[in-house]
Amino acid sequence: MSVLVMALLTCYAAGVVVPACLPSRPTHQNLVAHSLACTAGLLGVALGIAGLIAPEPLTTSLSSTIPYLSFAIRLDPLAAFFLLTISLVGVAASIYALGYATEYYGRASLGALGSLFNGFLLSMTLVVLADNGFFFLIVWELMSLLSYFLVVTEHEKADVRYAGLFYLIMTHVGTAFIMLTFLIFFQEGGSFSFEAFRHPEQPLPEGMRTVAFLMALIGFGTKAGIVPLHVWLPYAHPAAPSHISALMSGVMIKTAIYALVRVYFDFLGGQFPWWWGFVVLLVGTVSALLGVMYALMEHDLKSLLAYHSVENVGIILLGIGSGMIFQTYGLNEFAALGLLAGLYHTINHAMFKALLFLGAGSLLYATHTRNMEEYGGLLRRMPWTGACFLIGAVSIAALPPTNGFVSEWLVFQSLFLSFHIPSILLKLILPLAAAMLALTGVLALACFAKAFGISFLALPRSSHARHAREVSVSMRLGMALLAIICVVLGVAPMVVVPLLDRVVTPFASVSIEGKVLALDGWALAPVNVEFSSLSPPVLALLLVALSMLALGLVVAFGGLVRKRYYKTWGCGINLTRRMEYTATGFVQPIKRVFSTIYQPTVKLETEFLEESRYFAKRRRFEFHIEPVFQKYLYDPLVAFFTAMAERLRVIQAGSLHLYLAYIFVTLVVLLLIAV
Amino acid sequence: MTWSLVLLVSTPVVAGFVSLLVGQRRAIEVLQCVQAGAMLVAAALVAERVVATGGVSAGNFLVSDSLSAWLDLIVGVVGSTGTLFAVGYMGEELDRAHVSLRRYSQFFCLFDLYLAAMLLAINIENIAIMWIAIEGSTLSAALLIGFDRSKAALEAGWKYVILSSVGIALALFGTILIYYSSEHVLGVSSEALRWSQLYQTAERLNPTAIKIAFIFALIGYGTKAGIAPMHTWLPDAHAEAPTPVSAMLSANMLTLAVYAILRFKAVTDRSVGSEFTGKLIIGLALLSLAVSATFFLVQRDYKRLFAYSSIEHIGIALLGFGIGGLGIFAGAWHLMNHALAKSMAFYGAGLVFLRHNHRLLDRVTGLLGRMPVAGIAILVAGVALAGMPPFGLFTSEVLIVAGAYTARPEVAYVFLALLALAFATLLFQVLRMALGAPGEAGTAVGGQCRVFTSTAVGINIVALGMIGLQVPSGLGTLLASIVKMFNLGIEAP
Amino acid sequence: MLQAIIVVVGQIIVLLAVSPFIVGLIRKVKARLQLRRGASVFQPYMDIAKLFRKQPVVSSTTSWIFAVSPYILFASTLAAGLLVPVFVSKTPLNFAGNIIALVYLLALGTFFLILAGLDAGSAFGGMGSSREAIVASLTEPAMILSIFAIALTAGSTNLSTIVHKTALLEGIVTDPSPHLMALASLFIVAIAETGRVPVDNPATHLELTMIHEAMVLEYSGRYLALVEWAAGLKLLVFLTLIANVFAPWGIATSVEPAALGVGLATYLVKVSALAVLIGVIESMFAKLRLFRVTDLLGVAFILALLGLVFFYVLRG
Amino acid sequence: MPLFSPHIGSQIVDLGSALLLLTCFAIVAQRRLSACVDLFALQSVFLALTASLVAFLTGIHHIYIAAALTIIIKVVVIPRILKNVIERLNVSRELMMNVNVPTGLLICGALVILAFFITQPIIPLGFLLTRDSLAIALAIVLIGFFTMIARKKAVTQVIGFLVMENGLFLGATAAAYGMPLIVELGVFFDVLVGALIVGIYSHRLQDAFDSVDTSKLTTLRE
Repeated sequence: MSVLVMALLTCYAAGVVVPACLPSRPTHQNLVAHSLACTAGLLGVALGIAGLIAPEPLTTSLSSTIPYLSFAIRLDPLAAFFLLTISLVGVAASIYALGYATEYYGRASLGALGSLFNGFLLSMTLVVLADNGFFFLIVWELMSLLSYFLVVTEHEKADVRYAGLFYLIMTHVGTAFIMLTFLIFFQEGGSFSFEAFRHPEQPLPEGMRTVAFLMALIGFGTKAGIVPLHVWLPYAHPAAPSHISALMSGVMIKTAIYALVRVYFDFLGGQFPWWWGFVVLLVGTVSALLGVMYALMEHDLKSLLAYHSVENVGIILLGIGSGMIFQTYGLNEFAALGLLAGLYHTINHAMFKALLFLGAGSLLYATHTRNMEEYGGLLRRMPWTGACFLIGAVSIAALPPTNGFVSEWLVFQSLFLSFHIPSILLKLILPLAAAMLALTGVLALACFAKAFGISFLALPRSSHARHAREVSVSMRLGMALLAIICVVLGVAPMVVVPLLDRVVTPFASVSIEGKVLALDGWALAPVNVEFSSLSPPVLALLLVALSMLALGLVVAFGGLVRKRYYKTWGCGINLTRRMEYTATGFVQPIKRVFSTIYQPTVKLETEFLEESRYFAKRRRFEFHIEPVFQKYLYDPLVAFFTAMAERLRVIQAGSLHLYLAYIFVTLVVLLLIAV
Repeated sequence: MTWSLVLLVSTPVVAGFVSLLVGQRRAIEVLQCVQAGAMLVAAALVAERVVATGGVSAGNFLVSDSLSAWLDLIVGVVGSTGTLFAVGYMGEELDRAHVSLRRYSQFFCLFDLYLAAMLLAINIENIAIMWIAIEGSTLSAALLIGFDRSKAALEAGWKYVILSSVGIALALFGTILIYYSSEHVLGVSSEALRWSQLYQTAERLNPTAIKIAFIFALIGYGTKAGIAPMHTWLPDAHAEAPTPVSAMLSANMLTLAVYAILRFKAVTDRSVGSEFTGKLIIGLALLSLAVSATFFLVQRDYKRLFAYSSIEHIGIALLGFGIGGLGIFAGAWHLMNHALAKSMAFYGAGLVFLRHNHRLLDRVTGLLGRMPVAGIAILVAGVALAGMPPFGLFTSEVLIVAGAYTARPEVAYVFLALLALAFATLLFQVLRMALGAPGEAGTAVGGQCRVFTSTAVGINIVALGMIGLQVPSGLGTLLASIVKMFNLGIEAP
Repeated sequence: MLQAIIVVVGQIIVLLAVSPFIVGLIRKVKARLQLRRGASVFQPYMDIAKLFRKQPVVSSTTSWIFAVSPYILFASTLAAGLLVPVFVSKTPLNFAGNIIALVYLLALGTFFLILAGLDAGSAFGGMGSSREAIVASLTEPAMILSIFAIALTAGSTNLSTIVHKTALLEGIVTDPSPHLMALASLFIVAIAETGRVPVDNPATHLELTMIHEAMVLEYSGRYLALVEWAAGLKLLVFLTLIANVFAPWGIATSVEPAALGVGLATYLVKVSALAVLIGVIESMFAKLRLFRVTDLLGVAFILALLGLVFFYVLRG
Repeated sequence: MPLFSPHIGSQIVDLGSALLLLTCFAIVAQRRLSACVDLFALQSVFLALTASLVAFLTGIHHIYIAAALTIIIKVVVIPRILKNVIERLNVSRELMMNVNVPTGLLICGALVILAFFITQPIIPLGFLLTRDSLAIALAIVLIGFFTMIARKKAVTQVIGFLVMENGLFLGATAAAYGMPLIVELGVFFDVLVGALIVGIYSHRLQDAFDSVDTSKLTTLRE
């Protein structure tokens, strides 16, 4: 297996070096870079699966001359699982990028794009494999830096630059918190190696554990995009080229989840105070709800998807949070189930979010715009992309035959097991969280009905959409690969659950594979079959059979009657594309119902005809929702610093005497103090 | 191998006077390149010799122990790339007739004398002569700063002269105090001024005298090093001086002043214990970090921006030294990385100034598109100075935080907060310059200048990359012995 | 195994057969309450048969989604129906999914119906879909909570176990109040989901008032037949859910023919009674304004929550 | 030490240092620039005398050379430079001051007390002839520093700086019996070059800003 690890790292390293020094022919650079990334991804998949199956974790390490730093790598099931996710999406994204990068010929240097892409994947792989805190920090910051340079590939646009800078600063603040977390462990263990973190000589005092918990939540939460710290995400992810935003949204966020699980379940051990789990649960619920609500109001397809990443991170945290609560009360089997649900949703989200971003990328590639109001009728023009996007939409809305449903079902089950918990408060909170999860699920359904319906159906709303053509083969292949994985994960969970169980067992110290896979693998059950069970394959078969039945009924009763095509009913006038429902119109009821959260401001200007005030010549409608976090949290902070800087300018007032006085006063003060 | 030390110190002096005498440009250029090469080779040889034998001495004056060898390396590498850049830069100024041939040769004479004074100061074992050498470098720098004879340059020069000479005078008083107290132990002789002697007899020196001497030295050399409350001359001097000079000021002069403070700290630690100096240095270091972090935001001039970044990084290095133990390793490591990154930043700034002829930050955009060399230099320097991983500054900052956390956790928290603020504000300015659509055209830079500057930038990038995540073996032993020098008894990891 | 298949097929036949009858019965009740004779109870059967034979007119702007949606809607609603115990408490397909699976299967149908509504590109379809989205998103939390409140009494979320236990009087709680609240909440949700009067008016084509009808405005011929049938099926599924989960008495707890017969009979009686009740309610209430419906559904959510709280408080 | 016993010798050296301190106070109190320069020259003379006295008492002869250098440089060369700068710039009176004379003197008094308080623990250490001259040297350095802050004119700032240099030289010779010769020469050479550079700068400032009032130099600011 260590040969596989070496092969993987060298392949990525080659991917970083080779495109940079190739002659500047974009086609060559593009081909070489992305094919190297693809092979490396496949190696990663193989290594991930090998790591999951391997009896005991593989560790190799390279010592370094810098104190406390050792380039140590450890492949335990948790790392292998995330490596598998990263590599799968990496393969799909690199196949997709072969076609998508042609858009950047001449606009950006392909050599740089290719090597940065490989570097980004390499840094993410190393983040997951790192076994030394210092090495983890280096690779973590490297990941942020490389993804920053990828986000600003189109740095001519001012908003892309702003998005990139906002992202870089937020992740750096996050890293400061992560550094403090590791320092708390470092102080006890005396070295940065994760082994010392896991088993410090004397266990951390209670106060330090809480500080470590909060620091880790804030630090990794910034990268994962939990609610108060999510504000950079809808700027940064859409600004990047689509195959990069697929990687960022689908996988980079997951490295933060990996790190959270590693710190909470691996380093802080099993005994949590009850309110830890509750805080994670609360953050998860709020992130899920607000994530989907803000997504509903977005009309830029890629930022809509970015907000959905916030929502799905919330759902993952719901799973992990419920797992932590059960761990507090010693219900290890349910804790394992909660963690397993969270991890299952992690891989599912990685798959369908990457698929949706690649789909959005194809739309952007075909129509050169991200505004949904200008799409329309693209399903007839881009059937492949449409079909893949539909599968993605159905799975993110967690509807039965697909993977989103299975993992959300598992999260529901872990929340419903709350009646085993002794404390009354939690007994009520968890079902409430389940209700909020249901609301999130169905709002996601509405949001993706809007996204798919407005973009792909009915008449094209702009000339861009009208002239759109199906994208190239490699892009379709990339999307199709992810779509197939989504369906397979949805229909055959009995393949995934045993692998996940191997990840969860060391943390919850109990194997629940037998209990979760009931009826010899056909059904999933939350630890006891009596409580509830779900059999995705049977549901899928049922749906197919009953559709056949419906077809049979139709043929039996009606016979084969040909359809007649005619224009849509428009109360007598022929419908034009301007009469279609727009995305804004679609979400207008939801905006009114949840207006307390949105605080929408609506502007309507009408130009009337000179002749009479009853006939409008032109009507302009504009609405925007209150960026609450930006307005009340981030802008005041930035304003405070600029104001402080302005006030402090007076120190450098230019007069020589003032400067001399500074030195004089310092001298006298120090002399008085020291002696 | 003593000739390497002599060669190191004497080549700049010789080159300086010869370039003053010889008139034509071609000869000066060749001379400077040879001098740059010689300095680099000599510095490497000295360092290699010190690594091998632990110390090199030539005559009873020039002695180079591990700390001096470390500084020799820094001044050697950055000095040589600086000279290359100066040749390119001044050559361009000569082509554009901004400066006459006579001024051109005067510039190089002063430039070389400045380097010679610094190298002398590093390798002298006598604290008084070290003071004289530093005074010499201050005076030559003063003339270099006022080189342009514009109003602003004059004002900056004047402020630099007054503030630095006051600082140097205070430092002299510190030296006298140490001499005064060591005289009682070693008798009235030049022996009482040698570092090695002082280290041995430090326990027997009068503790209060040493404390007062350290304070004077800290304030005196602190003014030279640009530590907060005494940093006020630094932004003006760096902005108004010709760019090669501000590069050398930023990279070498500040590092030299920190070296002097470290020498005094070594003596004081042996006699009074490191607690006293630690508290002082940490206080001032955090103050300079705070001042520079807030001032990034209001900058309109990119050279002042890099000047404030120098104050910040000197503060970080000093914080490392103040913490001791692990911090010493990190501080020394930080000084070398900062020197390389900061000089590269100024090379980029120099190119931008040559093209745009103004220093307004807002009107310089899209460097990567129009001027790839300057753009890459500023971008890589900005990323390195902000403390991002592939470069050594990140590793040293993490080590400092780790060291600070074990010693005084609250210092670590304040340090991290200020670092984050400085990171955000510095990158906000640098990235505004590097990215975006190319702004106004300005006048293109001549071919010869581009060759010199890109070689200078190239050497710096290679050096930064090499010492990014790994400590080459030779440097490792040097750093170990430096740490031993300061940590009496605490074993470096 | 064979016995299971027979029961499933029987359940399919019963569901398909009874659903148009229920729709017809409701229309008959409403007509009678409006003092008119109204169409015969079996009119929906004839409508569906006629529609199957007519030639469907499809809009030129639509894509394949428009054609596929009716089939998916029909299949998912029927699949949901199979998860619910109809006349025998131990439905064979019980292991395939619990309440959440049922809710999400119905959501799958709604999803494709919304898409079909948008596909035609007319303002009616768009308005219907957007209103259906908001109504669906408000009903689901209430539905999940109310069914969860019931599941707590029986200690399981699998419908068959709940029905089986309550049928055998095992799980009956001394104080029925949590049950009543959950029942009320589920009833409101049923009305909202199936588009009955207080929330939506199935009988009219006036664009201001119709939600469900607006989405299916463009359908004709066999597609309309399937959609109508599916709507009836959905109504039947909800009524069965209410009937069997809250009043499972008389349902066959074992698979002998006699018990099955009795089960079927009581089932038909219960469902018709509920249909009559719905018809009466539809006549009593006028359609609420769209943004008043949200308050109604808020009430449903609070009721379900109270049911839960009472359950815990009482049981302690 | 044939002529005077160590006791009387140290008293005379203290007298010399006290005279130096007195001239410092006079410079701070002085408004006319030319008078300041003369006072500075006077102070340098006293300094030279004290140094030669110390040399005579301790028998270390190279201090004589240092005293001679002081006289040549600080009594003859530098005052002449400053005098012609004053004539050329025809600036005679220091009208606006940062700190007016009475408060200036008060602060100087406080500085002397501070200097004595600080050097208190060091004094017993010094078995040398000139124990408390170290305290006076520190006082002169601080007062010189203070005059640079208190006065606006460039020339007075230079004088303040030179007074500091005198304080340092007193410290070096009286307290520590003079540094080794090379060091003394080096220090003098640096002081001379420093004065030259300051002279050049004041000339250029005069041409550029046609005034030597440093308080106007505030264009370089944040």
